[in-house]
Amino acid sequence: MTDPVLSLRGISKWYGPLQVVKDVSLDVYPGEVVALLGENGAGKSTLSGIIAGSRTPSEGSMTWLGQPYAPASPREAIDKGVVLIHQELQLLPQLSIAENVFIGRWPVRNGVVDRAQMVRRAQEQLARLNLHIPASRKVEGLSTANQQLIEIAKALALDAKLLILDEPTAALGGAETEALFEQVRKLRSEGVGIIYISHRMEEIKKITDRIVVLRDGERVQEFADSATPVRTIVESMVGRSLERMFPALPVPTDRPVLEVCGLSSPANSFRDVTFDVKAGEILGIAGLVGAGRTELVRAITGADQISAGSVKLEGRELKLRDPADAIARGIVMVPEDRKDQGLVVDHRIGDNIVYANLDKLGGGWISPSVKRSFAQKAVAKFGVKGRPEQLASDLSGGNQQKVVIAKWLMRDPKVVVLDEPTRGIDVGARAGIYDIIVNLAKQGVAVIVVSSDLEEVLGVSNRILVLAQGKQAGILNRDEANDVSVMELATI
Amino acid sequence: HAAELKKLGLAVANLQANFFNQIKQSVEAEAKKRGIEVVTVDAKGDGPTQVNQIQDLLTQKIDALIYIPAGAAAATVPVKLAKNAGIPVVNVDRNAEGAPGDTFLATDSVASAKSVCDYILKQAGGKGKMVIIHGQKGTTPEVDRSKGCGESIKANPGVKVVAEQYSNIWSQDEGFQIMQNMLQANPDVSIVFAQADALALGAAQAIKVANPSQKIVVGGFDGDTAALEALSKGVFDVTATQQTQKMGRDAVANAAKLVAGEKVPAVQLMDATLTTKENVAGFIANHP
Amino acid sequence: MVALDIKEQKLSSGRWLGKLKGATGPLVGLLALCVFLSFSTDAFLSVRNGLNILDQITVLGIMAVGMTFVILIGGIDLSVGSVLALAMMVMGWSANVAGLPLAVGIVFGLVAAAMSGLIVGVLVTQFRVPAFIATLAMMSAARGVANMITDGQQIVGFPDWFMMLAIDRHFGILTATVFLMLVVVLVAWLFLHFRSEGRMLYAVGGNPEVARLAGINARLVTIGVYVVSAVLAGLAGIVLAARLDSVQPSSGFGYELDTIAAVVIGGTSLSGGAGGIGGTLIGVLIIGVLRNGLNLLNVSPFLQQVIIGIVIVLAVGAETIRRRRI
Amino acid sequence: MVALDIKEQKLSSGRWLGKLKGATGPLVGLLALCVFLSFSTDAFLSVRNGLNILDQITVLGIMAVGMTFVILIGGIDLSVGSVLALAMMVMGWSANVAGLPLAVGIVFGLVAAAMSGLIVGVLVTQFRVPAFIATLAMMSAARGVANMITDGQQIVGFPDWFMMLAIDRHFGILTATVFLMLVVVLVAWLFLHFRSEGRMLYAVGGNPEVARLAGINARLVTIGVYVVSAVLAGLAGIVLAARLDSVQPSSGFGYELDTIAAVVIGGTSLSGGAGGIGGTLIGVLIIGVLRNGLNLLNVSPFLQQVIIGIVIVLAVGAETIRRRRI
Ligand SMILES: Nc1ncnc2c1ncn2[C@@H]1O[C@H](COP(=O)(O)OP(=O)(O)OP(=O)(O)O)[C@@H](O)[C@H]1O
Ligand SMILES: Nc1ncnc2c1ncn2[C@@H]1O[C@H](COP(=O)(O)OP(=O)(O)OP(=O)(O)O)[C@@H](O)[C@H]1O
Ligand SMILES: [Mg+2]
Ligand SMILES: [Mg+2]
Repeated sequence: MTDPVLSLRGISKWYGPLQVVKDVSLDVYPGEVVALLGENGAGKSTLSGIIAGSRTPSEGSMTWLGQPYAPASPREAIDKGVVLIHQELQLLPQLSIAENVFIGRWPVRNGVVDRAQMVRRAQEQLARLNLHIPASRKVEGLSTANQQLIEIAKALALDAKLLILDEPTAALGGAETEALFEQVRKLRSEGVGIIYISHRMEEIKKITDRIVVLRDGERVQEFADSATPVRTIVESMVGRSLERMFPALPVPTDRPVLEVCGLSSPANSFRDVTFDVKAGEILGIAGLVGAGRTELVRAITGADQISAGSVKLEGRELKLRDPADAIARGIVMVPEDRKDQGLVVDHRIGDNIVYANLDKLGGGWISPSVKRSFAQKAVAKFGVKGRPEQLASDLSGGNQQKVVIAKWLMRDPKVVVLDEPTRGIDVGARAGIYDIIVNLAKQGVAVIVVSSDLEEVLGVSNRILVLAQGKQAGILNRDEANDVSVMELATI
Repeated sequence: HAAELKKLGLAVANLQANFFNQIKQSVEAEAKKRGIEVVTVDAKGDGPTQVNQIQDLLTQKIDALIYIPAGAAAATVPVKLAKNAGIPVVNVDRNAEGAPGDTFLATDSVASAKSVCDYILKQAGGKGKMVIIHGQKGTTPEVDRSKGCGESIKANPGVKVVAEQYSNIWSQDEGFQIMQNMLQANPDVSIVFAQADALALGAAQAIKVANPSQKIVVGGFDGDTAALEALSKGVFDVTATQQTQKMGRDAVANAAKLVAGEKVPAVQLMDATLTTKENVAGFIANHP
Repeated sequence: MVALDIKEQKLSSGRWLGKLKGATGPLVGLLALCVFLSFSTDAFLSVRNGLNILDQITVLGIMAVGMTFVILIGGIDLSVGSVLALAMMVMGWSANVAGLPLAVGIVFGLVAAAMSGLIVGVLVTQFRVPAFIATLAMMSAARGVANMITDGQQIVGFPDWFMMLAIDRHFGILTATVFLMLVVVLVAWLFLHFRSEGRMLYAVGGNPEVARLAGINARLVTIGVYVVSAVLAGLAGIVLAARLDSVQPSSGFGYELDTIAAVVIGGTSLSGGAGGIGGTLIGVLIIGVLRNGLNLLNVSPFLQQVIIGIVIVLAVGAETIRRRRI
Repeated sequence: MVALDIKEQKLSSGRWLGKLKGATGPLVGLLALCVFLSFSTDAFLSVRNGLNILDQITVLGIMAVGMTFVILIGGIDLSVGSVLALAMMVMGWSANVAGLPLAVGIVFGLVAAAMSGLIVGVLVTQFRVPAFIATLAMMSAARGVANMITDGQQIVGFPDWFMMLAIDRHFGILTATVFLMLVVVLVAWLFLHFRSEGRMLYAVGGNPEVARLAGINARLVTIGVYVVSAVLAGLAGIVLAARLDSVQPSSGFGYELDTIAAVVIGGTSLSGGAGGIGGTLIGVLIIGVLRNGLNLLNVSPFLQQVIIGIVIVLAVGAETIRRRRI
């Protein structure tokens, strides 16, 4: 066997008194895809950051192609050929796609940035991922999925010897994921070493050669064969056995809670959508990336304006000018982008929970102890690994997601909209979130789940609304819905 | 050839200062009486802004310029610009070294400051601890008034200057804070010379707050309208009233003469009248 | 900071310090300054000088409270100095020219201030004019109007009771104006900490979009904050009028920078969402003590400028150094 | 903006407008202002007045270029006015007191400015002092030092060639100082658009963390930008000295606000990452034309303040209204 590109020996990382990576050793060989698995907060992103020079390890050493390796800055790592696609989007919305793709290494001719060349080459990178947006366009305003693809293109444009992908597909749909895998396989065949982090087990099986499992910062197990049953892997991750993913769905009532009729958006991202959600029902919304699902649910929850149609709650028509109007009537939304829409990331977890519940706490004068115990309750109830007084930015991505869910469900809403609810959430916790969703329905809440994860929509919905390019392609009942029938509608 | 003054440019240093504002109002009143159009610009205390404004005045084809220099010291460029355009210049209050106006109207600050200090030192019996609240350090009025008062102090060996502080913008609020702190460090002060009425008013207010056991004599300078009223109520003791109304009238008259080609003296100093409670009534009724 | 809370919860005293957030460095700076001045000048450490300092920071203190709100929501208010002058002149004109009772004049002055705050708030929220520009414009316009009221002249001579507000030390300690400032500070602190609206300021400042999606009416909050800032600037103008027993349109010139400096020195972040009244109080005191102390030390005015610069950097930089050490 | 490039490549004229980013509203405002002034006053629309305006904006224009860089990276520089004075005084002192050749004095002045920029840059990057505080401190300290050089006195009397730089109109058109400003603006524009260092400013301003992860040395960029801003402020000081034929330590007082205003009016965002030199030029021209025009219109000084406020809001608000319509 060839020599490893990268070797880690005894890497540890402390944040204050907290040890989040414990004595991890790992070798990555050229031309292999290593899966790094673990629960939320297991230390995967931290370890990636250490390898890519954006964080410094507290202990341990690394070797790169046989040489000692201790990058002091991301620049040093990039120059050596270590490229990391971060879990959070790292784009500059004010700049063009092309400039983002080549950020910091813009092609230069005669001492001058060669824009034409830059756009051309960026376009080539986008094409590799089947993304056909003009590379000279600003990033601002692009959908999360597209931004994620640009983030990947950014990494592909670098001459990587080791590529780390930290949950690259969390915001992607099936087609985009497939395009990504094609590129990953190509790189693998070119001898690039790849570390792949994801919570989607079916992807892991498809693309990886070897699986390394982290638990509480420790390397607990390795599976050399990707044919290992998912069950075994998951058990190793969570340290206990996991019975099932999707709980049994409750039977919805006949009482419609939310009725949407002929809804259209001013920007035409969805048109003439009509559906209802009954009390105790879970309605899934499926569609390809860019189908307008997010826009639709934003309009229902007052975040965006509508140009035609009506939204009725319990038979009464709503005039939604602002999210506040929807929230006051019991309609809440867990947005798809937790960093920019769900959380004030540099504020405390407790504060974030309280911001959405000020009126629930009585409005007016609120004592700190009331706030603290409220936040404490939310954190405990939804299993957030963290304390209310911690900053949201100090949590792992999955736990941040739980905080967003917690802050909304503490309101006891009548209608809950969840846009990509399990984005970035580990398998174990995902089952927990599905339990939460089903329990909501059991209590008579009307639930809408938007997801790009087909298995998820199928597993958790009573009915599925499929959008195709902003048009309502159809509504499928649970018994008639399967991946084929949904995809057929979605690609009309 | 005898031309007529029809359009007069007035470049004021800073209208926020009462002294300049009074001159401006007097110039405008006098010009109105004579049927002359006045274009007024306010440099807000900034020299370069004033240069810009004088350029703009010249663009408007004024016949003469009344120039009250802004900034710590007078700039030469405005006069040069006007001379280049063949426009006569009447400097008021300050004159620039090397580029004087065709005539210069000002108060004899040194002599007037000396008479204010003479008065307060005499009131205090020629002895005691004294503090001085200067204007903005290094500016022409600050230097002249310090000089004049210094002469008076030299003649009174019984007087000891225990503290001197400088204001930045000649404001009443500064006068208050400076005096309050001075009283803290030197509670037994009995004489105060503040180089402007605003500073003196602030100082008087600080004294009132501190309510010291001894009598403190306060002298100011300028003869601001509000200060004169305060003086009449005994808020402070003495000031030197600059003849702002006369300065404004004279400035217009001199400008008219210069435009008509008449000769005027290069420097015309006037006295600031020592003003106390006794003679203040006349000044309030009719500011000189 | 917060990451360190576990340690701090053990040290029960550390907890209170923790409340000051980014202001611990400045607090240390303030204490160091006081200790230094106590040893280097006799006059500094006395009850009377302490009361003098309180007198001297009244105006700044009141304005800084409003500015804290504005900066907390991620805005900025350059118009406070001019609005102060406007309120003053409206009050003076109403009382001494229009002949209304002074109390009515005061109300008119505050209403004029509130109006200018409202205009700023509407420009910022409805017309999306950046706060910097909207308040810069208001700074110019309000000053112009203040000047036009009396053509640049000051107005003097108010009833004695008015002046006494700033002079009379009740129980030998507090003047009414200092008392007013303390009340404003206390109310603001309680508001920010215990009112739900107070928390809204933090949410809006932290991320306006998140706040909006959380059902907070960010526009209303923003307009409210600019109105409060303007009214407090107006109130500071009334206090200044009492203190000087006169009103002049040039008052408050350049105060905006002092006020913003006090808030930022006190650890409130210009990007919004972090900070508070406690820090602002420390910032105001640092500025007040520094000016008072340098005068007591009889430092020449030019050297004062240099020292002020250095001390400000030290007070704020101390925070960084402290954090690094832990 | 760039987003629109495809569409715009079709409309060949639209392309140039597109480059101005957020400044289209202000550009419309500027044009409207010029048209209005041309009709309402005879003196405005003339070559001489145009050249006067160029003269009058030289100092502001040069400083605004440096400020654009600073604001682009998400910083702010309050020290420019004081650094201008410092460079002036160092130059004047070297030439007229120390008796060195004036050219050497100019170099010393610029070096003094660069040093103060370096200090600010190091404070901001190494000691994490917020830019607002670091430059506020430098504003105070540099002013103090400028004053101490001559104990507050001005220095007059430079060689004739020096003054002529600001007066002599070569080919009857441009003075050397105006020419210098145009060169500074052009070079800055080319730098921002075509050098990769220029693009780095946008990256650092857009999100310093993203820039860092992309391997950009954000600290070095930041320090460089503050040095450039200070040197340009120093250069503006030299120009001002030529224009006034004297140097005074009180020069440039309050210029920081004018400069920031010009940049922000020109559409550069105070939160960094968006804007550019083209917009700044428009902002500077709006301020210059407005002041010139109001003087020509013979508007009384106090009313001028009100009008300036209103026009600034209109110029910037126009952008919002324009966007809403499209
Ligand atoms: N700056 C920080 N300060 C304190 N703790 C931190 C900080 N950053 C991360 N942590 C903690 O480190 C642990 C590991 O986080 P990390 O982001 O590496 O998890 P992860 O495995 O990537 O999880 P996820 O699947 O949710 O992305 C978490 O418990 C997190 O709370
Ligand atoms: N490639 C693109 N170019 C331009 N606009 C796009 C593109 N992709 C999406 N959009 C815009 O976004 C709208 C759909 O938004 P969005 O992608 O958020 O919908 P979604 O179905 O929720 O998909 P996602 O899975 O990304 O959330 C489209 O109607 C279109 O206006
Ligand atoms: Mg992670
Ligand atoms: Mg979506």
